Amino acid sequence: MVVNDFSIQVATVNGSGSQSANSVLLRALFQMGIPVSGKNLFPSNIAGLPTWYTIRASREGWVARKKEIDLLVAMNPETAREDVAGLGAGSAVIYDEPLALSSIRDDLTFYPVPFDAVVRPVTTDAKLTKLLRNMAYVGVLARLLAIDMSEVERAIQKQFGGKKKAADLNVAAARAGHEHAASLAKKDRLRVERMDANRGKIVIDGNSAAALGAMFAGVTVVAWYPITPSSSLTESLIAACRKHRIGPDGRATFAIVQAEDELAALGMVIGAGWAGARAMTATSGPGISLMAEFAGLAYFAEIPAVVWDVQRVGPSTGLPTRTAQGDLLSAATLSHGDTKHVVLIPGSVEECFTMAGDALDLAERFQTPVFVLSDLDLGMNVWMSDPFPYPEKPLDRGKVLSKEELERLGSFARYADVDGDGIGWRTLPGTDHPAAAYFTRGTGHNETAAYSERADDWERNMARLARKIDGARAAAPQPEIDARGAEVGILSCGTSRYAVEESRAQLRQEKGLEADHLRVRAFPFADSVRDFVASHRRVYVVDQNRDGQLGQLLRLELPADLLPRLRPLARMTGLPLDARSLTDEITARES
Amino acid sequence: MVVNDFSIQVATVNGSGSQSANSVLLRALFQMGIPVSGKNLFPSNIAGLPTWYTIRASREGWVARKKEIDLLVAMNPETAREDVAGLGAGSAVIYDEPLALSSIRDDLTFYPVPFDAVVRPVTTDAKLTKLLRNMAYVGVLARLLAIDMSEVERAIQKQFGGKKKAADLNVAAARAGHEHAASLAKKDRLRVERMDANRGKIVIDGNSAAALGAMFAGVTVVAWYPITPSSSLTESLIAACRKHRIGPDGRATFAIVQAEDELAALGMVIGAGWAGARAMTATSGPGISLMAEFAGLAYFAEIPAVVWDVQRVGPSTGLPTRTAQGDLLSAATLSHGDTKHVVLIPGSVEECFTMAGDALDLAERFQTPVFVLSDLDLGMNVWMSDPFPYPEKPLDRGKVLSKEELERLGSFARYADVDGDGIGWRTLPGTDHPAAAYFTRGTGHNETAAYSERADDWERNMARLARKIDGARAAAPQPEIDARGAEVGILSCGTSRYAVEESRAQLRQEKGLEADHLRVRAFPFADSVRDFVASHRRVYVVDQNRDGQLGQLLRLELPADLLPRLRPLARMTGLPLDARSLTDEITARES
Amino acid sequence: MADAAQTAPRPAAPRTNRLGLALVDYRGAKTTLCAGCGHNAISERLLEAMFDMDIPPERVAKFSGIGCSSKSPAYFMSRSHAFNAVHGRMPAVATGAALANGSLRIVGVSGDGDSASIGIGQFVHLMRRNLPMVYVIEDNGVYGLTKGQFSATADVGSTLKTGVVNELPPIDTCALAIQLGATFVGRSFSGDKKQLSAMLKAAVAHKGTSLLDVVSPCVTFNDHEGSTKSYAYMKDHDEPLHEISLVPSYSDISVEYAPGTTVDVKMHDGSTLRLRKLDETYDPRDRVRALTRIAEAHGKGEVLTGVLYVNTGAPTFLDLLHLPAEPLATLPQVRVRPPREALQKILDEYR
Amino acid sequence: MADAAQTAPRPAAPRTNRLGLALVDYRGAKTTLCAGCGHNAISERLLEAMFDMDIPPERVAKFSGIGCSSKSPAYFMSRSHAFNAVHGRMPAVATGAALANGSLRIVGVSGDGDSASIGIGQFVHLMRRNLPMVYVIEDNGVYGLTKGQFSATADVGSTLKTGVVNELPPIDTCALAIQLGATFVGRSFSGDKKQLSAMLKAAVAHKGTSLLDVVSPCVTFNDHEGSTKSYAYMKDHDEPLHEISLVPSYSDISVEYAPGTTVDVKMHDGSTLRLRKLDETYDPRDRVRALTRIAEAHGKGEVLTGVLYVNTGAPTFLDLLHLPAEPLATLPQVRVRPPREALQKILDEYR
Ligand SMILES: Cc1ncc(C[n+]2csc(CCOP(=O)(O)OP(=O)(O)O)c2C)c(N)n1
Ligand SMILES: Cc1ncc(C[n+]2csc(CCOP(=O)(O)OP(=O)(O)O)c2C)c(N)n1
Ligand code: SF4
Ligand code: SF4
Ligand SMILES: [Mg+2]
Ligand SMILES: [Mg+2]
Repeated sequence: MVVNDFSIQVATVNGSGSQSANSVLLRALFQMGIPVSGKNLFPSNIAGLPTWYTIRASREGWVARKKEIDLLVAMNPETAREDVAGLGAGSAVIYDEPLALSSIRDDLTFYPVPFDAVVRPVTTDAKLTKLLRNMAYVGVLARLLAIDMSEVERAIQKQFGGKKKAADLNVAAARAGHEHAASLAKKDRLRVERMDANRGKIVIDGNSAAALGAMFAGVTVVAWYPITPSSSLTESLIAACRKHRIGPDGRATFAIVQAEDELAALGMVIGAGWAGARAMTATSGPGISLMAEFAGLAYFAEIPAVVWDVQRVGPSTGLPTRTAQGDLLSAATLSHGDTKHVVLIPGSVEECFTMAGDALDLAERFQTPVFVLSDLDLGMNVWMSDPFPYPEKPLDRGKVLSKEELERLGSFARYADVDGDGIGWRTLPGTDHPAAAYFTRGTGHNETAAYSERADDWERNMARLARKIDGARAAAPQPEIDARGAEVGILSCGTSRYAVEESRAQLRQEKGLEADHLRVRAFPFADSVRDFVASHRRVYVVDQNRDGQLGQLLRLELPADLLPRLRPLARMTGLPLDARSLTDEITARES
Repeated sequence: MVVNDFSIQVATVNGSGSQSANSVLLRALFQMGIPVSGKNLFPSNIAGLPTWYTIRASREGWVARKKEIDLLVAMNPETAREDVAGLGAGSAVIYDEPLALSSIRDDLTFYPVPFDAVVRPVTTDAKLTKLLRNMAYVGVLARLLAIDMSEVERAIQKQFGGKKKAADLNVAAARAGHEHAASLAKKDRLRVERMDANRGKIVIDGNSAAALGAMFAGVTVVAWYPITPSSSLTESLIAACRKHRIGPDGRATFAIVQAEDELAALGMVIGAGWAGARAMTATSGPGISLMAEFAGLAYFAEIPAVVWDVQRVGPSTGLPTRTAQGDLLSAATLSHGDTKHVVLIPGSVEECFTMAGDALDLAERFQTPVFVLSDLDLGMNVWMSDPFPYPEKPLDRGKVLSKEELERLGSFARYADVDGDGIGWRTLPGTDHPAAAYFTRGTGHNETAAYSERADDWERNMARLARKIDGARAAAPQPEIDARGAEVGILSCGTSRYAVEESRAQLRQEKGLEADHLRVRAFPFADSVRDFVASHRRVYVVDQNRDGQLGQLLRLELPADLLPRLRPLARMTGLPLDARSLTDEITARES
Repeated sequence: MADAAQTAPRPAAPRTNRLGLALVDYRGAKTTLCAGCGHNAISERLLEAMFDMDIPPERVAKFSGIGCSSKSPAYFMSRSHAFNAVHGRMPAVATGAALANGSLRIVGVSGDGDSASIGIGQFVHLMRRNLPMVYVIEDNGVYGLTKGQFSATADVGSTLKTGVVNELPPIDTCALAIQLGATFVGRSFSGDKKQLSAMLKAAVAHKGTSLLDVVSPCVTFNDHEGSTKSYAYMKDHDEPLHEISLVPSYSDISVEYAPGTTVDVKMHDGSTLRLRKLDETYDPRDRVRALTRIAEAHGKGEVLTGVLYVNTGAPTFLDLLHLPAEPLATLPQVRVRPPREALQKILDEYR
Repeated sequence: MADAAQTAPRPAAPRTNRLGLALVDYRGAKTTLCAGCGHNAISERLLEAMFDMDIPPERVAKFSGIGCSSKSPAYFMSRSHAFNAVHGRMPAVATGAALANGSLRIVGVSGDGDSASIGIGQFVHLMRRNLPMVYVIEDNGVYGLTKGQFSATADVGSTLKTGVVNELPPIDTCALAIQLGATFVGRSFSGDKKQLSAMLKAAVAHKGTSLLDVVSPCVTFNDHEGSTKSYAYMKDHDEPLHEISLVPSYSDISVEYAPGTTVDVKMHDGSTLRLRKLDETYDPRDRVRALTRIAEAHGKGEVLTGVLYVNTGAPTFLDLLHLPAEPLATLPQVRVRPPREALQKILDEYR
C-alpha cells in the first residue's frame, strides 16, 4: 500500500461546480492531519472549457506539483481519452461510466461509476444533478482511499457555511458516492492514514494572504484595474478592509478605487504616495507594461509606490490563467532611460503576508516604487501554512519632515543627501510651513528640486539614485540559504522553491547528489547571493520563464568572474514547476 | 598659428534668431573645404533661455564634440560670466561690450564688440537689431579667423533662399561686423585656410536622413505622436513624401497620421503592418515606455513594425533636449514576459538613411518589431556626409502567401516553421481565397493560429520565436570593425564612434597605446562581436548612459567566460561624448 | 423504379446569397462563451447581416480588444481575417489596417469595459476620425471575463452579486459618439432580432464609423435585479424608437419627411435606410435633438433604442488622406520608391 | 525737525488678505514661457484669485502634465507643493493625492494636447468622478512645447505656420465634461481679466470638479489667421455669456429666477455665485440646454464664454468613499493596523 503519498487529478469543465467538491476533498485530507496541496488548472473563459484540479497528499510534506498522476477522476468527455492516455502505467482511473474508458488501456486500474444514477436518489433536478455528481466522486474517493467520511462531512459543513439545504444535499451526494463505491473492488494501492502534521496550520491562497498583509501594514490608498490572476488580491483586500478598517465613526481608514486602466491605477498610487499615503496597486504582466512610464517617473521623482505583479504566462495576453515568473527582468528595469527597481519575491503564503508590509515600508523608506512578484500558482492556489505572525515592527514611514522639524531647520533641500544613504528628506503637501513646499518633476533637477539642465546636476543626481537603490540590497528581505558545503548549488526564487526542495531530496536519495540551495527574496541582490555563487562550483539557476530571467539579473549584477559558474535551468509550460523535471535535468547535466 | 583646428561656442538665448547666423558660419567653413561640425545645446522651452551652439573645424576631420572651447562668442548676459569662467587658459572671447567681461580673467584673449552700435547703420528697428546682432558676430568671426566673406555671403544667400530683403539685411550686418573687426587687434592664434576635404559632400541632420531613407524604402503608413527629439524625423518625412510620393493622379502613396498618443501610434503601425503595409513610427524615451504593451503583442503575434527611438536623456521626462543612449536595454527587452527585439543602431547620417530601409526589410522578413536607436546628437545636429547611395536592393516584403500560392498549396499553417528559420508564412487580409484567413491573437496559439493553452504548444511556439529572432543576428547590419591585433579593444555603438575614433588617435599619438574598435550596429549581436571580445584582453565598452547598457546587453548575450574582459566606460551628462574624456579615462585605467 | 426515382425526395439545396455562398460560409468556430450570453446572439445577427448583404467574407477584417465580447470574432466568419488585439486599444489597430488597405470592410467588436473604461481614449479619437468601420459595443455593464467588476457603463445603483453598488454615473457611449462627431450611431438590444439585424445592415451600408451600442446581458455576472443591462430590466424598459427595414434600391430617394411618415436615408452603397417616424419630433440627422432625446430617456430611466443619429455627408478619415484606389499595402515598388533622379535632386539641396 | 518727521512719507504697507499674506506670498518663479503667452496671464489670475479668497498657499497642491501650459504651476504660488507629472496623466496623480489628503485644495493645470489628445481618457474618467479640484485647460489648439502641431481642439480649417490644415472636428472639452456629468463647467479667455478672475473664484469655491477651458493663445505657433485660438480671432468672436461677480455671504439664497434678472447659486463654502441672465432662456443648471447652446455657438462659429453649467448638488468622489476628517496619509498606526485579536479571528477562519 502507498500511504499518504499520491496525487489525484479531477478532470472536468469550469462552471460545473466541481470547485466546492475539490475543496471539500482537500479539506478532508487536511483535517486528517495529512500534508496536502491543491492546484487548479483552469482555462481563460467563464464556463464550459476543460479544467483540471490536482490534489497532492504527501507524507513528507512536499507541496510542489507532482508530475505523475496516481489517480484520475475523469468527468469531462472532451478530454477523458487524452487524460487517460497521459497517465503512467499502474495509475487508477475513476470515470463516469458512459465514457467507457476502460477499454483504451490495459495497464491501468479503472473504476466506472454511473454518477447520474448514483445521485438520482438525492435529486432528480437536472441542474442539481450536474452539481452533485461532483460531491459524489468525493464520496467514491473517500471509500477507495479510506478517507474518513466524518471529515468529509465536516468539510462540507464548513464549505457551505450556514446554507443548510445545500450542505444536506451535498452530504447526501457524498454518502451516495461512498455507498456506491462499496461495490467497487479496490484494485489500486493508494490509501490515506491519519497523521498529525497539520496542527495549528491554516490553508490559504497567496492573494488573500497578501491582502491581509497589506491591511495589517496600514495600506491606506489602493488603486487597481482588474486582471487575472491579481484581481482576487484586491478583492479580498476590499472585503477585509470593510470588515476591519472601518472606524467606530463608520469612517473608512482606506480608499480602494477601481481605476479606468493600469496607467491610471499607478498614477493614483503615485499621487497618493507623494501626498503621504501608504499606497499600492496589484496587476499582472500586461499591466506592468502599461505602467512603464509612470514607474520611471516614480523612480526618478522618488515617490513611494507598491506594485504587486501576480505573474501569469506572457508575453502579451499569453496564457492569462497559467503560472509563470516571466516579469523579473521587466520589473527590475521597468521604463526607458536608466532605471532600477526594488523587487521582492515571496516564496510562500506567509511571505505574501509579511512582504506586503515590507514592500510598503521599503517604498516609504527608499522613496521609490517597490515591485512584489508573486505568481498565479502562489496567488490563486491554496497552501498550508503556519499562522501568520502579528506584525510587531512599527510602520516605517521613511524620511518625512514635519512642520515642527521645518521650524527647527528653517529650510530643507528635497534631494540633498544629508545622511549619506542617497535618500533625501521630503515634506508632504499640506504641511503648514512656508518653507515646506517643493516642486516635484520628472525633468532634470538639482538638490533643491529646482529645474536644471546642468550636466553636473544630472550626473550627481543619477549617481545618488544608483547609490540609494543599492542601499536596498541590505534592507530588503535577505535570501533563504540552505548550504552544507556542497559543490553544486541551486539558485531559485518564489514558488520554484517547492520543486527545488523536493528535487534536492530526490537527488540525495536517488543519486547521492548533495545540492545547496539559495532562494532569492529580493532585488537588488544581497551580498550573500554573490558569496553563495562564489562558494559553489556549479550553480543551477531555476527559472519559470523561457529566457532564464533570474539568471539574466544575476548576469547583470554579479562580478563577471563568477558568471561562468551559473547554469540556467529555465522551464515554462504554464504548469507549476515539478521536482522530477529538475531532478532529471540536473542529474543529466551532472553526469 | 592654429589652422583649421578649433572649436567656437556661441552662447546666446533661444528664440533670439542666432540659429541662422550659426548655420551661415558653419556653411561658410564647409564651403571653404574645411571639415566642420555643429552642435546645438538648447533648453527645453521655446524662447528666452540659455542656448549654446558649438562649431568645430577640424583639419583631421574629427566631428565629435571638442571638450575645450577655443573661441567663445558671449551674447547672453545671464550665462556670460560662467561661460568665461569655464574656458581653458589661452582661449579667446568675443563678447557684447556692455557685458564688460574682460576684467574677470587675465589668461584669456578678449574682443569686446558693441553689437548694437555695429548694426545701427543697418537697422534702427529694435526687433531687427536683436536678430542682426547675430549675423554681425559672424562677420567679426570671419575677420578674426580669416573666413572668406564671399563664402559667408554665399551661405547667407542659401540660408534665406529667395527672401531677398532678409538676405540683404543679413549680408549688410555680416559686413558691418566684418568691418568693425578690422579695428580689433588679433591676439589669438586661431585661423582658417581653404582645404579640399568636402568635395561632393552634403550637410544634413540624422532625422532628415532617416526620413529620406524611409521614403526611398517605400514606407507607406506612418503613425506618430510629437516628441522631441523625434518630431523632426516625421515632419521631414511628411515634407519629403508630399514632394516625391504623390502620384500623377494626385493620390498619395503614403498615409502619415498624427495619433492621439504613442500607444495609438504603435497600435496603428501594428494594424498596418498586419495588413501588409511597410509601417513605422518615431518617438523618444517616454514613447518607448508607453509602447511596451503593444511591442509585446507585435513580438508574440509576429507583426512587422518599425519604431525609431531618437534617444534623449532619461529616465522619465529627463532632459528632453539633451542627448543620450539610455534606451538600449528597454528597447531590446521591451514588454513583460519573455521578449527580445531586433535593434538597429545607426552611427552616422548615412546609416540613418540606409537603416531606415534595413529596418523595414527586417521587420517584414522576420515579422517582428524592429527598433532603430538614434539619438538627439545624431538626429537633430547637422553632419557632413558623402551623398547617400540610391538603394539598389529591391524591397524585401518577407514571407507573404498570395492567392495563387494558396491555390497551389490548398491551405497553410500561419505559425508552422516550414523553412526551418522559425519564420512562418502569412497572408494579408483581403486575400481572395477561402483558406487565406487566420486568427491573430496575443494569447496562446498553435501552428494553425488556433487558440491553445496546451503546455507543449506554448513551449514549442516560444522556442521557435527565440530561434527566429536569433536568426536576425546574421541578417541585421554587421558590426564595423577596425582591428589590428591590439591587446586593448573598444566596443561602442551609435554616435559614440566619433569620440572613440578620435580618442584612439589620441591614445596612439599621446600614449603610444593601440586600441582596436568594434562598433555594434545591431542587436542581437553578430558572432563577430563575440570574436572581437575573445581576441582582446581588455575591452572597454563605451556607453552614453549611467548603467552601461551596451555592456549590460553584452553581459546578457556573450559566453560567460568572456565577460571578465569587459570594462564598462559609461558617461551621461546630456552633452555629446568627447574624445578627451575617453582618452583620459582609458589612459588612467591602462596604466 | 422510375417512379420511385422521381418521387425520391431531393436533398434541399442550402439557401445561398448573390455570391453563391451559404450561411455556413459565414459561420465561425464554436463559441466558448456562456450559454445564453447576449454576445452570441450578436455574432449570429452579424454574420446573417453579412450573408444577406452579399459581403464576401474574404473582404472583411475583424478586430477586437480583450474580453468575452472581444473573443466573439472567433465565433463568426472564420473565412475573414481577425485580429484580437490588446485591451482597449483595438481602434488604433483597426485604423492602421484601414490605412494599409482601404478596401477592407472593417468590423470591430468590443465590450463596455474594453471601450468605455480602459479604451475610452482611443474610442473618442476613433469617433472623431470617422474611420469607415462598424464598431459594435457588446454592452453588459460589467467586466465579464474578469468575473463581474463594474465597467464605466454600469448604471448608478446597479448592484454586483457581491453586493457592491455602483455610484458613478454611466458613460453613454452613443451620446459621447454623437458629441464627438460620429456619423452613424445607434443602440439596440441583443435579444431584439428584428431591430438589431436591420441596424447592423444599415451600419454595414454606412460610409464612415457606424457605432452600435448593443445592450448584451451577461447572464453570469450581471443578469439580476438592479442592473439595467439584464434581460428582465430590458423587457420592461426597452422603448424602441423606430422600426427599421432595409429596402435594396438604387434610385435616389429624398430625405425630406413629415411627422408620422417615413424618411429614407440614402446609404453610400446605394441601398436605403427607412426610418419610420414614430416620434413626433425625431429627426436622426439632428445632433442636438439626438442628445436631448438620449438625455430625456436617461431621465425617465429608459433605454432608447434605434438609430439615434445619421450623417451621410461627412468625409471619412480615408477620404481626407487622398489615397489611391489600390491598397497601400500592395503598391508595387515603382510606386513607393521615387526614382534615382529624385534622390539626386534632394541631395543637391543639402550641398 | 518734528514737522519734518511728521511729514516724512511712510512706506505704504503692501495690501494683505485676511491671512495677513501679501500678493507676493502667492507668486511663483519667473516664467520661462514666451512673452505674451496666454498661459502667463492665467497664472496671474489664478494666484490673484487664491489671494483674494484667502486660501493659505500651504493648503494648495498644484498638478500638471507636460507642455508649456503644464509648466506654469512653477510660475505661481511657490509656497504650494506642486507635481509636474507625465504627459496626459495628471488626473490620476491628482486623484491619488486627493485620496491621500482630502483637505488639500487641488489645482490642475493642463493643455489642450495634454487633456484632449493623449489625456482624453483620464479626462473623461476624472469628469465622471467629480473629484474636488479646479481643472484648468490652457487651450491654444496646438502643441506649443513641441513647436506647434495640432491638438485635438484645433478648429477645422485652422492652419499651421507650415501651411498644414486641420480637417478633423475639434473636441469641445466643455461639452464633453457636461455630457460626462461634470458639476462646474466654464469657458473663458486668457485676455479677459474680469471674467476669468470671477470664474476662477467661483471654480475654487465649487465643491466638486470645476473644469475651466481657457482659450489661451500661443503667440509663437498659433496666433495667426485661420486659428480661432488667436488674439485676433478672439477679439471679434468672443461672445461673453454673462457677467459674474462673487458676493461673499453666508445666508442661503434661492436660485429660482426669471429672465433678465440674476440668479445666485449657493456655493458650498457659503459664498455665492451670481449669474446675470443676459440670455432669455439660459439656465446654468440645465445640462441639455448647456449642450444645445454650445452646439449653437459652434454652428455660428462663435466661442461661448462664461459658466456654462453648474450642479451644486452632486456628491464628490471623496464623499462616496466615506473617509475620515483627517487625511488618510497621516492617520496614526493604531487606526490603520487592526489589533492582534483581529488577525487571530481571521486566521481561525482559515483553519
Ligand atoms: C491591460 C489589461 N488589463 C486588464 C486585463 C484583464 N481583462 C481582461 S477582459 C477585461 C474586461 C472585459 O470587460 P468588457 O470589455 O466589458 O468585456 P466583457 O467580458 O464584459 O464582454 C479585463 C479587465 C487585460 N486583459 N489587459
Ligand atoms: C509621453 C509623451 N509624449 C510626448 C511628449 C512630448 N510633448 C511634450 S509637451 C507636448 C504637447 C503639449 O501640448 P499642450 O498640452 O497643448 O501644451 P502647450 O505646450 O500647448 O501649452 C508633447 C507632445 C511627452 N513629453 N511625453
Ligand atoms: S461571463 Fe458574461 S459576458 Fe462572459 S461569456 Fe459569460 S455571460 Fe457572456
Ligand atoms: S510656445 Fe506658445 S504655448 Fe508655449 S510658451 Fe510660447 S506662446 Fe506659450
Ligand atoms: Mg462588459
Ligand atoms: Mg496647447
